[in-house]
Amino acid sequence: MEFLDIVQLLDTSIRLGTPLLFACLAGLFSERSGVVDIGLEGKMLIAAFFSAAAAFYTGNAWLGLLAGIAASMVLAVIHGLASITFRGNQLISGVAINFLAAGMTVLVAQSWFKQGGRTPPLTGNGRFGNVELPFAIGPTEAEAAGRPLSQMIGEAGPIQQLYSELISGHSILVYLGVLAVVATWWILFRTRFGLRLRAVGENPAAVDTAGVSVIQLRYAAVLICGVLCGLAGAYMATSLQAGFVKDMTAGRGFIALAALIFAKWRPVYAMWACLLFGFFQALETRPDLIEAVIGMKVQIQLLGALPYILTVVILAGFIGKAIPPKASAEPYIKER
Amino acid sequence: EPALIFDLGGKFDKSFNEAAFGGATRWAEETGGTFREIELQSEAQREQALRRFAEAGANPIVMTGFAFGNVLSEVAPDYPDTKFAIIDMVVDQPNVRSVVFNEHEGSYLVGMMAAQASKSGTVGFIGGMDIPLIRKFACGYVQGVKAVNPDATVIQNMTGTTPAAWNDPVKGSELTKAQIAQGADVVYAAAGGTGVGVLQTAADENILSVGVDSNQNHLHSGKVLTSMMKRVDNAVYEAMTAGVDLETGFNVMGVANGGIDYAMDEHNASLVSADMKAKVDMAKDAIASGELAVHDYMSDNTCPVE
Amino acid sequence: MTAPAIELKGISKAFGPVQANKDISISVQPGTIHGIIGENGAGKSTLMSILYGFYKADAGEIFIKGQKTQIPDSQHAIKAGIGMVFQHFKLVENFTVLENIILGAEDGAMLTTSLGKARKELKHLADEYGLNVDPDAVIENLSVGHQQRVEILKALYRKAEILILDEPTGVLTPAEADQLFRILDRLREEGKTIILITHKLREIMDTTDTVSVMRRGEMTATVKTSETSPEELAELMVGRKVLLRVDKVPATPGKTVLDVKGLRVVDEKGVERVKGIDLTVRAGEILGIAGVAGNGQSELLEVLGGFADGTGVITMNGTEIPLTGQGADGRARRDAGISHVPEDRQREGLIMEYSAWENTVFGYHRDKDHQSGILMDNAGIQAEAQEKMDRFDVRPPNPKLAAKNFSGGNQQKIVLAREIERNPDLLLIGQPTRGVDIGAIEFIHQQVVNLRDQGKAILLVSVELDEIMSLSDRIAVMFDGHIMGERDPAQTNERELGLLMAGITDTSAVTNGASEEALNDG
Amino acid sequence: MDKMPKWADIVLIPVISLLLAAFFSSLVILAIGESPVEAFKLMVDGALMRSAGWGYTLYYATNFMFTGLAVAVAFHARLFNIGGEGQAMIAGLGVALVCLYIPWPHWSLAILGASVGAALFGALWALIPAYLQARRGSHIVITTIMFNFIAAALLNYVLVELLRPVGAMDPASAKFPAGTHLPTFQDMFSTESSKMFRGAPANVTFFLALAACVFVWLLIWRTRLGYEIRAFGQSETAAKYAGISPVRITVIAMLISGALAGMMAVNTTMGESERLILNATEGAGFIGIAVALMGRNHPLGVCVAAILFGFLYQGGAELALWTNIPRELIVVIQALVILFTGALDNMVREPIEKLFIAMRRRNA
Ligand SMILES: Nc1ncnc2c1ncn2[C@@H]1O[C@H](COP(=O)(O)OP(=O)(O)OP(=O)(O)O)[C@@H](O)[C@H]1O
Ligand SMILES: Nc1ncnc2c1ncn2[C@@H]1O[C@H](COP(=O)(O)OP(=O)(O)OP(=O)(O)O)[C@@H](O)[C@H]1O
Ligand SMILES: [Mg+2]
Ligand SMILES: [Mg+2]
Repeated sequence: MEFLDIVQLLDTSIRLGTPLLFACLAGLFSERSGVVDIGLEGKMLIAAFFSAAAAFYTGNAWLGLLAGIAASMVLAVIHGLASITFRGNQLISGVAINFLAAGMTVLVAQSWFKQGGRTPPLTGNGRFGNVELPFAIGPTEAEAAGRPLSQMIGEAGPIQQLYSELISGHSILVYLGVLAVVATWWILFRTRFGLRLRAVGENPAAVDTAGVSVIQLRYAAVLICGVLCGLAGAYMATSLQAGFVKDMTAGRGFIALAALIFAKWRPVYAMWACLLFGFFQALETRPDLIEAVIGMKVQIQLLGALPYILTVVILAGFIGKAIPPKASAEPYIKER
Repeated sequence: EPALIFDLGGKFDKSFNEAAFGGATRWAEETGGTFREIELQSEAQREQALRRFAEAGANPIVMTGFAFGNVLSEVAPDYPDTKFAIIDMVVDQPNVRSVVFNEHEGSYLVGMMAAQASKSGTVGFIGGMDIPLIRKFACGYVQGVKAVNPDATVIQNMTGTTPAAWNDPVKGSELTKAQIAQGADVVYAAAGGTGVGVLQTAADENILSVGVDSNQNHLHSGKVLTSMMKRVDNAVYEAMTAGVDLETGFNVMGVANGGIDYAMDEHNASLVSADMKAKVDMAKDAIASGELAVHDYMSDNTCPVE
Repeated sequence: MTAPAIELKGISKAFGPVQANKDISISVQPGTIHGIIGENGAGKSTLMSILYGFYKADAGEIFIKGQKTQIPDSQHAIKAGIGMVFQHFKLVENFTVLENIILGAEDGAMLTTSLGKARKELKHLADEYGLNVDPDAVIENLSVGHQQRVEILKALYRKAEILILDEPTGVLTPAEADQLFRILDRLREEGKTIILITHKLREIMDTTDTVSVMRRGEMTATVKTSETSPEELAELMVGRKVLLRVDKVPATPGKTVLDVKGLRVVDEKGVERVKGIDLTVRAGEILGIAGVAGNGQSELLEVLGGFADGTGVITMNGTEIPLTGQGADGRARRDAGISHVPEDRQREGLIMEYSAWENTVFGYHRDKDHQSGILMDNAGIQAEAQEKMDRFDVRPPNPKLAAKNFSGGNQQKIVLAREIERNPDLLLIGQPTRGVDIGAIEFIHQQVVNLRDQGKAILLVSVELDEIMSLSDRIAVMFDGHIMGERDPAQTNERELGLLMAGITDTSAVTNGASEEALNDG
Repeated sequence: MDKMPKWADIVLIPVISLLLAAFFSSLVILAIGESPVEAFKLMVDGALMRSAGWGYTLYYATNFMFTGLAVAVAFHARLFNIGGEGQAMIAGLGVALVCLYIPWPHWSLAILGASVGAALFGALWALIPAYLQARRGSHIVITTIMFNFIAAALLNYVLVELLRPVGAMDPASAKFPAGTHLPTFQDMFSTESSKMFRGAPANVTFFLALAACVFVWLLIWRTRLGYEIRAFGQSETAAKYAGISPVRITVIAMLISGALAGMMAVNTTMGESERLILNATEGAGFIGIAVALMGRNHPLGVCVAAILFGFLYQGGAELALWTNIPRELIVVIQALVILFTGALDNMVREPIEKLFIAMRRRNA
């Protein structure tokens, strides 16, 4: 295995890790406030559809993003109603939301586009292009030189490879993802809102008696969760891909939840956890490298199950006991 | 009134169900007729759909997918006056027309095309769900590649092992990138909706791709080398046109009778030189005449080349 | 006369079918300490929670300093100058003291400025009232007493003029309680108004200016403290004459039933809770374990009851019983003749959703006499439950009612009926009368004494010194996982026990001041 | 004192919730340009007015009873088993092995053997998540979801590489031998003169499912184990006090749950397809959650809810046959049913409770 292989593998990990990261941070806000959300998957899915649909109609990826976020927030409000206002079972609400998104996206897509639950492919500004950082070798350079990009990168030095392949050339949303990690950390640990948010996930009664509304805080968290899931879904449909196909999130919302546990509900850990899970998924695309390393052919089925197996192994083995926010999954009930 | 039953993948699977739908639509448009259709959502509905349509007087009833084989052989005798057509499977009943395709032949042809278009000597194959049918595609493709360039490398990936593998464009896209990283400069996608991601990424990354089932050259004009066409649409169209007079029996659609072909149109004209085309057409004739036999993976579950 | 600091008029509050407060009116003068007493469940906490905006009243009006004030939530209460220390603290356990104090009262959106300001203010308050706590300590590492200080500081930080304390002394040592009352005195001198809820008549008599009595959701009387007596208050509370002391003959201890040697217990967090204790309990005697909550008594009971692991040697009737692994669970203990009335009946002793009859075999549900074939003998269990409930005067005597629908005292009677009727050799009994009203206390104490008189061994754990003193034949005091000493109830007093509970063994030599020093360092 | 009478809790509230779900479903149908009334009529006609329709409704209901019971049993121990899907998939393997490799003289013996195989394999697949939850605190919701994916991969491997007859297109096992074919309702109830349940897949397994309902009822409310499962589910601390081992109960409850989920494979694999196919579960594991919720985790409720969902499935198939409504409509309806009967339960419950309390006050 060469250096470039590793760089490429990590590059894929970043791309595949980004939707996980947005979803994971979404879950982080929600769970830190005491609302467990296994409906991340559904919110991502609906955001993916509406972002693709809006981007298709307007030809503008940013408008698509806004539409995706809005759609995701609608589901977030439903989850909020169920788990905050009506103090229902949060897991069940999440299951319902996942079903709702799976059904609604296809139903609406079929009714709008008549293409069997997919949007037409996005072109041009309907998608987020890739950002080329200064000094990096990118498509522009390749075109100028008239040679394939992969060849040019292959010939470059290791630092340049690292920079051009790994750091540069991602969608703007990927960089936004990194920014979101920093922002999450800052909000959580440096602002009044963050203090209250963390408190309400640990002991809502303490927040309530301190004169702060538990309901408002939790709704705020759930809405932020909606925004971040919207980003995750829009990234998938308008950046990783050029359009929506049914069930395109393919369980990523659940992997994000596992990453959240692995990250012990902390933003920076969350980034590493998502990169790790992204890496597992990246491995799946490179059976040749696995073969080269372990020296034998891996069953495709085993390969496909690898991210899930590793998730279980990590949850079971490597994190010790992850203690969730104390009040998570508990509706705040004052009067029985 | 004819009826069309789509397999579990759904009628817009960017694959053969969609092609079948295309054929039926063409028939409807040309004749002004109407047809009944259903997308199955569970295994138990296969028999149900067949019986309900038969009882409602639909004739002929066309279905796509090998999975109908078992059920049809049970149901067909109960409705001797109804004609059935099944695609991708052989059912031996007096009122059934079985249409099977030699996908390996078409894959062979596009394999040849890919090998000729490749500068790096490395080409890729991305399958959908890992089932024998897709291995059949892969095996034909590899044979075609090797026929042109015995030293060529073919990178093969399957998207997954669940039906979700037909609908995971993101993974298709990443697999494409991974194959590019390994040097592939032509990728053949036989992966339904996942293929959308493959073709998209190939276009984004400026390499060539090969479409499947229907003519997908137009999806990214100038970026799709060709498409392996499995004329399910023709099969359906013909069945519906024949109506109650549908000729029953065993029907192999291959290169010989135009049931399998590769696509040439204005979208890929610039990509395929006359030389390339000539070479592929020669092989096509050889297959048609029986001179050249492409190995069928399904015949013995093995592939002679890798 | 100035306007009352607080005036409540016609407050009513129902929780579903339970009428917790019924048309309550009360008025409290500024600069006084006003006591509220009443049986458990009388509605004291509810009333105060309404005043603090935690619950919304169904009807009624609130006047603060003569002004009619709407208090829809705690924010409004805080604005009106009200602070409250709840019976169950409302602290975020993994936050620091400082973070807890600024929560909800931050200055601006950035934390750093808030924290800086609060740190200064906190120092100022600490100096003024002698409320010392380390601002950077994490709450879960603090003792209950210190946690309570944080709650008081929270109120003072918010400039509370009116301070409500709901049963503040239940968890404190006598010395800590004394210190608390001194702080309250100081606050009163500054003109602050204090409402104090407590069950302890002595505290009412010692500290309050006026006192109100609540019963079954109603305010039955408000009197000047100087014009009443404990006996009168008790009668007002329960509605009949109450015996304030336990009737019992001296014990006649027999052979040793339980013998504990070198017992150590480490909790889940890896903290050693019981640090090597020795004790024996003989047949026909009650050994009382006194101590402030959280000094290892709970863990002692849990190990003996078989639901926590420990190390050491424990023999029961002469045979050693295992402390870990197989054979160290509650079932094995029951088989060995140990019954256990746990400290927390609602979380441990009962399944609240189960009906009373199901609860009467809880822990004994695998016994042969409760089975018919492979199924449980539900009819038999129900009939037996009815008998037990009648014998223990559980009200209402309906075995089909879910446990959660019984009042605290009656829930405790169900547990007692189950454990005592087993006729155990050893009864472990923790906080037998916590959350139980005076009438039921009388009954429960009588049952425990009866069991002793039948020659059974009893290990009693309670944080109520009164209870320990009146029930026990011997008293052991626990502090910080050690047994600080054993005393004969006839030859000791509350003051001596109180010092032991604070970890001070040399009870004769220590002066008042020194002991408080020790307490302050905590 | 209860807040309201029992019948209100188990009948009135679910019915109102269902009506709400139906109302919103109608809006969705309207929005895609179809008539809700027509759609509803089609569903009822197709699912309930013909014996064959019932044959399908009860076939699906059989699956949902098993998965619903599975979720319910786990729920009683406060465990959320989202893994019914994977457990049923692997259980199918158990059924296939039993049917393919043991020569059964008669179906009545075969169904017993297959049940054992299904239950065993299903339970086995639940064992690891259960153990990890009990011992390592790994969140069972996540692990069971992961095990669904892993099960799919494993089954695919087995079918493609091991059990598939050479030359077969289908990733499926060979047909089971005739000795294992279960009598369908058609076989059982048709007479010379009239064919009943023609072609419908409902079969004797339905009665097995009814038996399972009775079994679960006995287990949960009449046995020591059930007593302990419920006690553990209500309060872990109390369970510990009573000498009930949390590890043991977690594992046992999940084993029973997995076994029940697995039993549905008898219906699909042995009763319907008569061979092992890849996608035999078709989401029934997830529907089980809704079924358990609606049935209030009580076997009788589960039974009724399972039939309701069976009706939804069969009615949905009829819709797909005769209209252009996409099949995803049924998914949306399911979601709405879960939402209103489960998550938004209090939205309906609270006003009704208030109503009853007010009524009682007035009467008093
Ligand atoms: N959480 C609850 N949910 C429903 N009903 C309750 C609840 N708590 C108490 N009750 C009901 O309220 C009534 C009064 O309970 P409470 O605890 O006030 O009794 P109490 O006056 O303390 O009686 P006791 O003298 O037995 O302790 C009980 O009989 C019970 O039916
Ligand atoms: N949040 C609640 N939901 C329902 N019922 C409640 C709630 N809080 C209290 N109750 C009920 O209201 C009644 C009054 O309870 P409250 O806590 O005010 O009593 P209390 O006098 O403070 O008792 P204690 O001495 O135990 O503190 C009781 O019957 C109790 O069960
Ligand atoms: Mg109280
Ligand atoms: Mg009480």
